[in-house]
Amino acid sequence: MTSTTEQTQRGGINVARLLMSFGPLMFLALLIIVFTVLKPSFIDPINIFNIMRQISITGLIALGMTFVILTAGIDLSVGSLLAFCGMVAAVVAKGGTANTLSLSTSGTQGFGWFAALLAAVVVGAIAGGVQGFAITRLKVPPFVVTLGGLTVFRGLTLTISNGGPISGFDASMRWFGTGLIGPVPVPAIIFAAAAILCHIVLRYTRYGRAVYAVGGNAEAARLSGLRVDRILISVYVIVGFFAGLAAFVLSARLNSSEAVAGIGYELTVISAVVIGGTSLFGGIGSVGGTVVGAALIGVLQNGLQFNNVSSYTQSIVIGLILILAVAFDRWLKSRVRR
Amino acid sequence: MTSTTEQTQRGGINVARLLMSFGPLMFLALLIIVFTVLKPSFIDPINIFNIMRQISITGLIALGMTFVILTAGIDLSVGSLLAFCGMVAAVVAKGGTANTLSLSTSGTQGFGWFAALLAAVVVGAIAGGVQGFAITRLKVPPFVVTLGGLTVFRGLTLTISNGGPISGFDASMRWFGTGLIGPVPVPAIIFAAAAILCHIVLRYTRYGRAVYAVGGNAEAARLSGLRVDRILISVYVIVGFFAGLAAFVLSARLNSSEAVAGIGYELTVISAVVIGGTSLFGGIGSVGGTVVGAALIGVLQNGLQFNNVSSYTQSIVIGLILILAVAFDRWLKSRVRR
Amino acid sequence: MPAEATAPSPSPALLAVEGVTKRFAGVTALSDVSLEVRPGEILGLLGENGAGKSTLLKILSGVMPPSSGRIVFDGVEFNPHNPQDAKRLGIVTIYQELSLIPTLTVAENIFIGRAPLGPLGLVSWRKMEEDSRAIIARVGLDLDPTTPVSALSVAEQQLVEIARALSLKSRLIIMDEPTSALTETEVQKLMSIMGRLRKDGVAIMFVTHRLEEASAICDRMTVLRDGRLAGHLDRDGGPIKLPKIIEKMVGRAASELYARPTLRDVAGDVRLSVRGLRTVRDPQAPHAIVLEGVDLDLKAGEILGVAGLVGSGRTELARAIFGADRIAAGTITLDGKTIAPETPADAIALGIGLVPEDRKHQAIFAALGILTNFSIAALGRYSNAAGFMTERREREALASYRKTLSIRMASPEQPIEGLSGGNQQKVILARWLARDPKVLIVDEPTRGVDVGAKAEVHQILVQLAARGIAIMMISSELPEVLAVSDRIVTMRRGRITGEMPGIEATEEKLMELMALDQTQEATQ
Amino acid sequence: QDKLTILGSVPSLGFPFFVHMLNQIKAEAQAQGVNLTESDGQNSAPKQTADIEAALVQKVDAIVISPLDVNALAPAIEQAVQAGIPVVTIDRRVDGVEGILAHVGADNVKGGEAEAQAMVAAFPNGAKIFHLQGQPGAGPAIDRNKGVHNVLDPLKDKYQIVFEQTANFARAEALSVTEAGLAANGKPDAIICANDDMALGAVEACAARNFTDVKIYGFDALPEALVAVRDGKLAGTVEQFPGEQSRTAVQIAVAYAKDKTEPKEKLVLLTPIVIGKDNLDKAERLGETK
Ligand SMILES: Nc1ncnc2c1ncn2[C@@H]1O[C@H](COP(=O)(O)OP(=O)(O)OP(=O)(O)O)[C@@H](O)[C@H]1O
Ligand SMILES: Nc1ncnc2c1ncn2[C@@H]1O[C@H](COP(=O)(O)OP(=O)(O)OP(=O)(O)O)[C@@H](O)[C@H]1O
Ligand SMILES: [Mg+2]
Ligand SMILES: [Mg+2]
Repeated sequence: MTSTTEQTQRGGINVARLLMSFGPLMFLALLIIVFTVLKPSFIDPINIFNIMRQISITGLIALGMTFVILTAGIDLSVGSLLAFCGMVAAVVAKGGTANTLSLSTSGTQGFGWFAALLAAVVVGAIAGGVQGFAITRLKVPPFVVTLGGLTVFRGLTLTISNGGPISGFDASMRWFGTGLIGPVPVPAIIFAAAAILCHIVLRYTRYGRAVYAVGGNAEAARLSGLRVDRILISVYVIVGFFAGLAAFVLSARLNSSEAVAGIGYELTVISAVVIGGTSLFGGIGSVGGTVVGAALIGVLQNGLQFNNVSSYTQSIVIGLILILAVAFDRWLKSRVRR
Repeated sequence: MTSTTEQTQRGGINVARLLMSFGPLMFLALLIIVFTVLKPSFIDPINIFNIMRQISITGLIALGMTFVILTAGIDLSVGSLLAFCGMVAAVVAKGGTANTLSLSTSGTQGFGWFAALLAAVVVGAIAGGVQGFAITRLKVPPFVVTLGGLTVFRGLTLTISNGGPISGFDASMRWFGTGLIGPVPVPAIIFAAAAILCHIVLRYTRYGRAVYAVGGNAEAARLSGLRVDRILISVYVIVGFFAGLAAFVLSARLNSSEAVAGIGYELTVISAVVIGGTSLFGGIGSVGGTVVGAALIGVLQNGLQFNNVSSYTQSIVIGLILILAVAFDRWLKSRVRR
Repeated sequence: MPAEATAPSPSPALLAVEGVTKRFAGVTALSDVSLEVRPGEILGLLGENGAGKSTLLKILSGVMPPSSGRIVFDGVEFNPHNPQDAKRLGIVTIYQELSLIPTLTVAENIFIGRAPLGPLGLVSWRKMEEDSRAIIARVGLDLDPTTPVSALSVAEQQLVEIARALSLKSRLIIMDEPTSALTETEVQKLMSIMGRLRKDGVAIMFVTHRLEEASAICDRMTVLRDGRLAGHLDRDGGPIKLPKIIEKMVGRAASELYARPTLRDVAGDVRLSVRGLRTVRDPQAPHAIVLEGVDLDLKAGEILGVAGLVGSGRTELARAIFGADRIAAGTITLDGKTIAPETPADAIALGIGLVPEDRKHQAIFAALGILTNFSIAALGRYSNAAGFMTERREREALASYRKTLSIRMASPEQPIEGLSGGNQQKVILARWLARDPKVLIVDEPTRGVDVGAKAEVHQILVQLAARGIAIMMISSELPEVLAVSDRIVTMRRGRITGEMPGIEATEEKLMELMALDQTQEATQ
Repeated sequence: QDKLTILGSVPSLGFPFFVHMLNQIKAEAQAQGVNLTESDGQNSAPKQTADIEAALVQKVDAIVISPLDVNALAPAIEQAVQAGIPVVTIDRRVDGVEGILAHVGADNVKGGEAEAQAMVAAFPNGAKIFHLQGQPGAGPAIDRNKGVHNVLDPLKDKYQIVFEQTANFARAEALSVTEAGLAANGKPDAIICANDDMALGAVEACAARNFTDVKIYGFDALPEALVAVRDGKLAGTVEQFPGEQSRTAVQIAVAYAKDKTEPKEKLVLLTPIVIGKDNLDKAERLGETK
């Protein structure tokens, strides 16, 4: 019976899906317990909400990245794209590229938060679409296209802002980064809502099925009548959209869009997806796993900082625990299979 | 007939192999011509030797990375491993972790360049082997293991040196970074020799062919009686060895081992390999391609700098040209085959 | 020694399997199986899809360990930990799922791990290519050995695997459905090679679902049913009779499972018409056959059999109609309207379906569940206007096909890679049945399907045709073509070389047309 | 052709501090009527070395450089000196290379000391302190950290650093790290940051918890930080006069390249100061804030 349950992992009922992310999830629980024992204030609601707010930025991008990696693709440009979209949002919000900070942060002459949000996600989606187009039409591997994108978008961002940040947004925009609904931070709510939406799309729609199929076997997908190129382009649009959304939230949170934002995010984001059990070779994975992966990284970083572990030691511990978490997952799966 | 020749790419005669790296190679030639027309001093031997010296560090690692990627693996830890090996080499060369620059660079109390070199490559190879072991035994994907390695080795490096650089090596060691043989820089010679060796190993030994087989289809390779795990471990040992060698050359060149050395190298190195035509899905690729890929990146950076292109524009141009170079290669291949 | 083994051993067993059991998660694939193989004999291993044949062979090859039981090879207990251990003892295996390395050339695949070395101990590419040319010639393959395997058709790959196995020093050769993609000619060649090996004292274990083949060549047979030993059969003077085999396999008296359905008088309109179809050379497979002007009509409600030797271009024809390959010239009309499908999606939208020949690479999503594999071509049918899957209907449909096709599976979520080959094929068939196409092209529809299921598949094809669907069936198995076709065309080198009503066709007549060369063709 | 060309090289144009530096170099070069070849070290010693090598091939007339790392760039600078090209270093001083024309700089260690001293002055009776460090291993991070500890370590009894973490010079990271610090240790009296970006991140974290009376110190005196100082969000930021450094360096380099005018001083050291609300007018970039 175990086996049958185990077999349902790639598309079964919720219990089975939980089992799938079992390894990382158990590891996450373990970490939380250890940190709480070390310092009970770790599970203070304040700190938990801190962690949720912290993982929301890379978490949002990781949701989009899950789609991409499910098709056996990759997107290295997300960090730069985040900076680019953030800068675009800032320009729209402030109505210009002035690097200088206006005296009063409330009175901006820009177009308001909605225009800024729209600009960020539309620019992100278009940028993603262009990359998807290059991947499918020019037949350049995703790794190369998005590596190119990584440097191109960073260059564009620096050009727009001339290297400096654009800062000072009005309160309505800042709410998306710093506001609370009840006790819960807005970014965490945005992330949770987006995660649920992505889960539904991947799990319960024909589009989601198609994404898995393309990643599972692109040739078979083509011969089964799927428009593989369109699906591939769409996943890069999705990750671009989420990079834009994350950029908006980050800018709102920091009250500033920086040209150096998001450097190295690609690795954090991809780690979250991969630790969550999504295969880099496509076709296997889930949104739930990605959320757990992102949470694992967030808890680990926060917990070590919480205990004021030296940054050198932090690096070592984080690296080892990431490997261990995945190793534990594999071991657990191999046990369940027997 | 063209087509048959083309087909031999994965194991045929040399002319065919050249054709294979045709796209990037032609693109490289094109770039050199353009830069020379823009500024004839570009092809001054001095500048050409500069370029060769510049690409030798990442180029050496890219040679090792070619082995790894041929097996459908990846190694993200190379930049950190470079820093780690460099620091180890410095400690051995100086006989301690003193961060300060000794006033006379000649009189060190350490163990000499040979011990330093040996330490660097042995530590690199062992570190690679440990990662390979985690990949094969713990069944953790290479991406995760080496991402863990990326942070672990950086943390170890910082711990050894307490964040600072270790500087000031004796002349015999510095020769490996700054010396000349005739007019040719020593690092370039080391790189060329290593490239030839790797080419021979991959193309003309059973081991090399086994690497291709494992990358082409690991399960089939296992069924054919190859020791897949051993081969997988070996490629991580090789890339670690080369990271150590590159670290030694870099430290010798800069007269200093820095804790922040090699940050972001993983992407440069993987780009060189991928632009050179090696598939991230394994089984297809060549050392020649990697050398051309590394040269392409080096020429591009040097040429743009040479023409005083603004740094932001450089990013944009480099990104676009990398994509174009690979697109051109794909287009050429689709044409040649007809 | 199991009691069933009746015949006295003429020589001591080379390999003895004693009470081997293999359990997978939830499934017991083998339970207490014993058998033995002697030097210089060909042992047939038979059984329905999922009976456990491949599992047993994989255990013998060191791919996986048994859960319990003992294996004795050459008088010594044998516990292989990996394929290399088996290889070292001279056990050579041809696996059911092709196990060549697609990115490497034919020559390299043949010499994998043992490339000939020249002076300095370096690989001698020239010698490797020359030797491999000779090796593949033995099985009748005439290919440039520097071709990458990814460019070969399934049949060619199968021949390369056979050639490789035969070139290894061996005492026991294990062949898991080596002939499933081959036509008569190649099979004959293989049989004669097997005969020669037998004379040299090599033992062979041979798995096939083509019982005639088994009957013709095997000295003895061991039959498995549901993972258990169903019994042993011995050649008693003459070849072992088919009904006897079938009875042992399915456990009941053998009715004539391979019944030729009564041929219907097909009077339907022409549904699909092809004129002057030419294809462009596929850059990935430069030596591949291109169509040289094919004319063909396919009527509603008929089953058109397409026969031809390996490389005759049947698959190319199917792919061209289906929009999977580019067309250079020619017209295709469907129900009187000219169509030009540029992608399979176009063709499918027009009502054309294709069951491809290369199941592993072109049909299944190995890691995905059976449910997803089943419904992928008919997502529109099992989703609502908002794009959400209507999973209940999807499951019900799968459940009904599971019954009609008797698909053996644990659950709809089970990854399809866990199914036996024959059961995978049935899921793929179900995928297309669920779309209810106007034209269904099936390329080797029963490759690897057991005799009972094969009859079921034939029955299904006949029923579909009766509903007015036009079916084009490509098969390398002439008895199959003869059994179900209303009309048969033969192909050679990208051309149609002949046509006849199914009722008039015989193997001899078809073979003659299939082998027809260009000059004869001109005079026809 | 008679127009001189100089190379202006900075560690990384990803940081506003160095963008300002290069802009000032550019402006002064224009004022002096010389061509400028720009170089962005992209946070990589080999890259900055390569830029110098390329400039040597092009035979620039002088080099003005802020080295990413004083040890790792020493060989390249030595090479330039040996090729007879005048080199003026800005901000970070390269020891052990003979023949550098001049150095114009404000020591990062001194800056760190100034920052800590400002904090000590604000809390004469002792304080509970958070310390946000820069990117591990990077030159300025090491030096600034050293300066802070030079001052605070002897005063350990009164001034406790209860939370000391790196935030990699980045604002977003500083925000998260400070949040964690606040949750773990409660409100501190002061937060010392190794650059302004991190200080501004810390400001956001404190603001979210309504800890508006925490004294936060930044480094670099960027315009955004100056506004924050004026608004009372930052207690202070360290001014190293990068613009003045840059312009002086270009003047020295061009004077020598034109007619071998030796600089009056080989070592121009500007003393870093902490800009607070009361001495905002001393800030170099006050004009850039509206
Ligand atoms: N890796 C596996 N995991 C789980 N179950 C498996 C696995 N491999 C085989 N099985 C199950 O074991 C049983 C025997 O399979 P096997 O492949 O040996 O059948 P077979 O006799 O070779 O069938 P066929 O004629 O279709 O090839 C089947 O029920 C199959 O589903
Ligand atoms: N999917 C494919 N991709 C590339 N080449 C192919 C493909 N399918 C077939 N070929 C090539 O086309 C040639 C003709 O084979 P094809 O499969 O069309 O013939 P066939 O008559 O269907 O015979 P069989 O299927 O028995 O090989 C083969 O030699 C093979 O190299
Ligand atoms: Mg089988
Ligand atoms: Mg075929």
